[in-house]
Amino acid sequence: MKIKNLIASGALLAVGTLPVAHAGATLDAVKSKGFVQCGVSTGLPGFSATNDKGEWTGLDVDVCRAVAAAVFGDASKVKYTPLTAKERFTALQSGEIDMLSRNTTWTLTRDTNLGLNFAGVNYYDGQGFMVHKSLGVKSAKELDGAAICIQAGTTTELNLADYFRSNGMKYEAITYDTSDETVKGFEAGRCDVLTSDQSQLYALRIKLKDPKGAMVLPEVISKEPLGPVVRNGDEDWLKVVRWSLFAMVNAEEMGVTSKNVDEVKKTTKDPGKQRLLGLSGIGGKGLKVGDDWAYSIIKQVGNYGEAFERNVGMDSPLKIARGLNALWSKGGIQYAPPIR
Amino acid sequence: MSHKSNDEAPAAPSFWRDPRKRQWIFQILVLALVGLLFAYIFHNTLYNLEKRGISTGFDFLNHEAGFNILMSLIPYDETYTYGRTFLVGLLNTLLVSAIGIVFATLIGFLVGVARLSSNWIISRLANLYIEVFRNLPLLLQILFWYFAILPLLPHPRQSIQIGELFLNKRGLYLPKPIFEPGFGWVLAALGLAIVASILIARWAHRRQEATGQPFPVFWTSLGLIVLLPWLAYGLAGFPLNWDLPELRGFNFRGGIGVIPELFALALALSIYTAAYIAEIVRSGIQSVSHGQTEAAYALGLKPGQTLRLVIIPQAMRVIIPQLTSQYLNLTKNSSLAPAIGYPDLVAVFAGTTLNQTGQAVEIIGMTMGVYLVISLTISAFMNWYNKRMALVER
Amino acid sequence: MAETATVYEPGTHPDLPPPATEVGVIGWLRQNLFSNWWNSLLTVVGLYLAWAAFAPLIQWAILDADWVGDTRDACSSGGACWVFVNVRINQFMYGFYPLEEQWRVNLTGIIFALSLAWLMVPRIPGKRYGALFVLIVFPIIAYYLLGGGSFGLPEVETTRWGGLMLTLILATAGIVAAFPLGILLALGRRSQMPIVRALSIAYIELWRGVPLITVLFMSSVMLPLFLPEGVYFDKLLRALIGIFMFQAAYIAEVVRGGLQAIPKGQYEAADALGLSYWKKMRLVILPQALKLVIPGIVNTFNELFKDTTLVLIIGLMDLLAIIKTSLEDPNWLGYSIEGYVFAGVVFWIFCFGMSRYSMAIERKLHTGHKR
Amino acid sequence: MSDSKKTHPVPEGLPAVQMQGVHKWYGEFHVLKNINLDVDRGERIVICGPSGSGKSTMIRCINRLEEHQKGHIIVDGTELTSDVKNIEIIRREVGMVFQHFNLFPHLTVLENCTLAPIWVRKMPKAEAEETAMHFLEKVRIPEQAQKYPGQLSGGQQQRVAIARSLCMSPRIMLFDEPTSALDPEMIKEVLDTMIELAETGMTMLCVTHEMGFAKTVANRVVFMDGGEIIETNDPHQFFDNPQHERTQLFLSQILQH
Repeated sequence: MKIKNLIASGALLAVGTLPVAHAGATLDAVKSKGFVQCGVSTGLPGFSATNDKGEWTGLDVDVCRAVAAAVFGDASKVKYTPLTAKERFTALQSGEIDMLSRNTTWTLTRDTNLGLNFAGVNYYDGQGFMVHKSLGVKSAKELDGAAICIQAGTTTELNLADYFRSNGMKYEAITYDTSDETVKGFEAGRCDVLTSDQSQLYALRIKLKDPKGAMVLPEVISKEPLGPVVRNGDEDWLKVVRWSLFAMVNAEEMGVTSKNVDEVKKTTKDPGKQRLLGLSGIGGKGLKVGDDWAYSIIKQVGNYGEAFERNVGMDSPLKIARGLNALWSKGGIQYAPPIR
Repeated sequence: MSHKSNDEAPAAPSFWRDPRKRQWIFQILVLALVGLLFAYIFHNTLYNLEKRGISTGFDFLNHEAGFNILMSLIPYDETYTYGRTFLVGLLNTLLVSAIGIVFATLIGFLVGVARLSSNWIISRLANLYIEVFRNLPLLLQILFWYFAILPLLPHPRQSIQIGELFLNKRGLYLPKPIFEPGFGWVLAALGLAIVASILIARWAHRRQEATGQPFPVFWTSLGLIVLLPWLAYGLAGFPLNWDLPELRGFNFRGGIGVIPELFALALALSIYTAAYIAEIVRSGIQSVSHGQTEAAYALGLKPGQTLRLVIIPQAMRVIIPQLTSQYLNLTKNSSLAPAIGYPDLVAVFAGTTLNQTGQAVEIIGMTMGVYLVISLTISAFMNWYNKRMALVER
Repeated sequence: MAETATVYEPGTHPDLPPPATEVGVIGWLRQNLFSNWWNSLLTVVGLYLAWAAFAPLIQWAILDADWVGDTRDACSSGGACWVFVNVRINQFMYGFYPLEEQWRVNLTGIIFALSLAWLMVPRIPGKRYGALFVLIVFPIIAYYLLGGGSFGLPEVETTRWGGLMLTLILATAGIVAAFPLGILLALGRRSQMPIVRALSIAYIELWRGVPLITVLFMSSVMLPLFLPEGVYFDKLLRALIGIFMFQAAYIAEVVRGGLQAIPKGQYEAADALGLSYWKKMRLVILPQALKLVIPGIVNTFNELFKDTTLVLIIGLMDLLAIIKTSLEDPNWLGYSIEGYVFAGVVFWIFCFGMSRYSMAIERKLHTGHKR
Repeated sequence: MSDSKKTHPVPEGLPAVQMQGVHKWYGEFHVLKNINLDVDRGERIVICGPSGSGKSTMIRCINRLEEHQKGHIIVDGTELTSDVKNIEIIRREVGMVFQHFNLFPHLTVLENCTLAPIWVRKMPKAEAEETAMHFLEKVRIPEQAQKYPGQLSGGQQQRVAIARSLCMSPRIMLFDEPTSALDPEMIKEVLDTMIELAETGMTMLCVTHEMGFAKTVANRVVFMDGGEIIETNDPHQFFDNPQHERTQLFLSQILQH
């Protein structure tokens, strides 16, 4: 039985080395397996959540779908891996997912130390505060001594501590694991204030029994540029993801929507739109995808503005204003390099 | 086992057929295999950590944490280090476990005895308690108690006030004693009273053995322990001040605050574990045969004496080992604290600190290590206890 | 001495009915509820407590509840809104498993239930084959049936698995996979070989000493670090590996209890028959020991079943997690109590059933062992 | 042995135990039917009968291990009612030996014997130990005093149980099948102890099938069947000339062995 044991343990080690991901050439790997494996949040209204049919929807999910549309011409060729904050980078590094689209803040450390590449910003966010209106507080500066409910996040606790320290104020932090508990704690009056990224504050607010009884304070205490992430050292794949995002922004800028894209494609004389839709110019060659890559994105996912309004904006229950996320031409900072 | 050699040792079997040698070879192989596995994991981990640019080592423990913790038994604010957060979390874990253990034991014994009550309603209710709380996931129960209790409490501005005691959604606020120099006398008096009580108890025990005369040890000791320190307190000129909780701005400041998270978690842990303890107590008591009770009654012992002198000493031998493992479970289960925001070890160290530093291997390793040490300590105690008890039984 | 109105010859005294206060409803009440003033007080307090606890619950959960409808507008009567659960029930049961493929889950469930019946109902013969089936054949069947991707079945990735189905899979697979290792560890712990024994003890104490939550953290965050670059396991599989390692230690202790309960004579008899160590264990000791540990195993399973709720912290969609996710749906905000109560009821039914079964077995074993 | 002060005074002229029209039911089952029995001081009564005839139940009623529902039981002039005080008084004066010994396994033999004197009679420990050793010598196992019951043989355990009861200086001893759980070679040592006890003039009620014992020590033999006392007789009359046909049948069955 010594030999049996040896064989068994050998088999164990062998099994451990079976499923090998293709580290260097994600694009090829994605093309050959026929879908994009996309890491998303386990549930964040407006960004990635499941509907009652079990489909993933949200702004982060739309980035995944856009990439699939660019690569395959079919936005549905995505498989989702719900990830917690702790797992997300390991999952990407280990090759479990091809891209991470999970409200991840672009920071220096992450961009340099973790072997990651940020492909762009699909939502400019910042940490803010929500209070009960009955408290009569109008500014975060009045919050000295408040009890604050925090949804545990990677930077939330630190930003909060920094803010109160720099303003010479004290606070009491109750850190919950998930948004559901955070909202309930806030609603039950455990704390005076709820802090989280602003986008989430709106999502959390609609979970209150009386959303109108709570208000978001004007202060934004941090910069949280959220965007999709890929592995370091894979330029081709980085560019596909990056330009999928840019295509959506460019499309909004040019006024091309999922509804009029076919019409535009047939009739447009605008060279910019022609280049966008792959009718002229470099098309998809540089990205190693089909020439109609941007067309597929716009047709199936929509432009950035559409995606925004549908998931988090006025067409959604969240009703977040465009704010920073408006196009540069409309007072925001969403800006994409030209497709040319 | 030992086989003393005769004139001639029996012919040694050939190498492969000597069971002892075969066993050793087998063991060495197993050991080598385990060693290989560890080496393999170690190698991979090092390689991966380096490749992915994840820092290693325990330097991070000296870095400034930069975040606040809701509750701490030792001085802490965001300028302290991660090492300190570890300690804060550990102490909070120990605190909630200790409270949970005390109350789980109390409730558990009560329900266990109620389960055996001759009163049908009481025994049914106890059974219902056991069946309901034992068969629901603990996580659900923790959430339930927390969110069931919170809405019942008033906002800080409408706190329930009893003397200088305040109760509201932020917790229970008690006056905090501030000791002034003369307070040492009070402590000394307390110590003296305790020592005196012990001596009296010994003396009373000897006297009862010698003459059969009982002595009211409990009341005498109680009197001593209460009166002596008071006397000293008065003589030293009342050297004690109170830091009273006071509503300032949003919340109470000063005093001692007991947060509702601690309360809810300890409550849920106690109620859940008590259901198991109740069953242990019931089976422990039932394991003592009815004949023991009858014999004690027949000798004229009263029901209370029977319980104390005959039933419980025997039942405890069945109960204690299982009880210990329930205590262990309770301690491990306190790791569900993050769900309701109680800052235990898992919440502040394996949670926030892990999120900040990303050093999963070290942090998870340290966290597991802590629980392991607790559990090994308790099982060492249990082995010692079992051995002691086994001697008595034989 | 009012008695003896009638005098009977010795041996002819008839059986008289007992006094009315001793039997029937009154006797029962007197004996069980009002035997003295203290007991009567307890009864009254107990009844009051029961009433205080259950009356509002029944009012909310049943009398005032809304049961049918499709939207939250159907919930207007102020009690529980079971419509929410009703609408989501499919997700709660199957997660995101595609509707048209759900028969596969059901089939797996039926096969499992039948094979369990094979093991559990004493009258059905061939328990050994049943055990082999459950431990070896069934996992393979379940793997292909649920996962698909071959035999003409479309693949369903594990990220779509969820709800009660996932809860059951995690608990069952955890136990089934851990069983063989658990037995080996138990044998190792009782082995005469010092190194083997030390390793077994180290393994068992190590895993039993840590909370499942840290094990799950480890398997989800650290496991990929332990493996060569580029190798990764499916997330569900990672969680299962963690549960498997953890559970093996618990099963080992349960099995050890069974091994210890086998009288020494059985070991000696087997030795005397000239059986080798493995034959002795396989043919004589384990069959007896494993029968003894069934209640322990069921209890372990029960614990694990409840503990699977922890996988939500590593992002797996078990029953509790999927209910929590569905609470995020903007269309159904504010019905979390209903969701949690539903989760509670489902868990309770399973756990209560299992604990009853284990108690019944225990009682049977107990009587069987009495001489 | 000098009785401690707290001993209940002996009421003169009364029988040790009086049972008058005692009935008992277990639920619907009528186990004791109209039991009338007076036991005089110093009298030794053997109770026999087929199993299930209510013998054990009857003597267990005497120290209230079982509760009777009708009739009167008066022990040493104190009537047994649900009054806890009376029960305490009676149990102090009535010793009992059980079929399964019921020694306390967590206490040594000596501790078993001193437990009740110390806690019930409030006897000084030294005195209690002295008493205990005295009775352990009487039952001829003083050398086992420091052992635990689990280390003794069945016969030794039963003798300890007898000594334990005697340490309370009871006026009445109840024996509930004291030898039926013993191996044959051990029966004799227990019976010898009981005979010696009888010779001291102790009031004894003994449920047993040991007919030799009955013939040697009993003043009266009580035969029970179906919850009734069928026949009460002098032992020689009882064995040689049973009055009732049920008694005859019973005797013929047990004497065949």
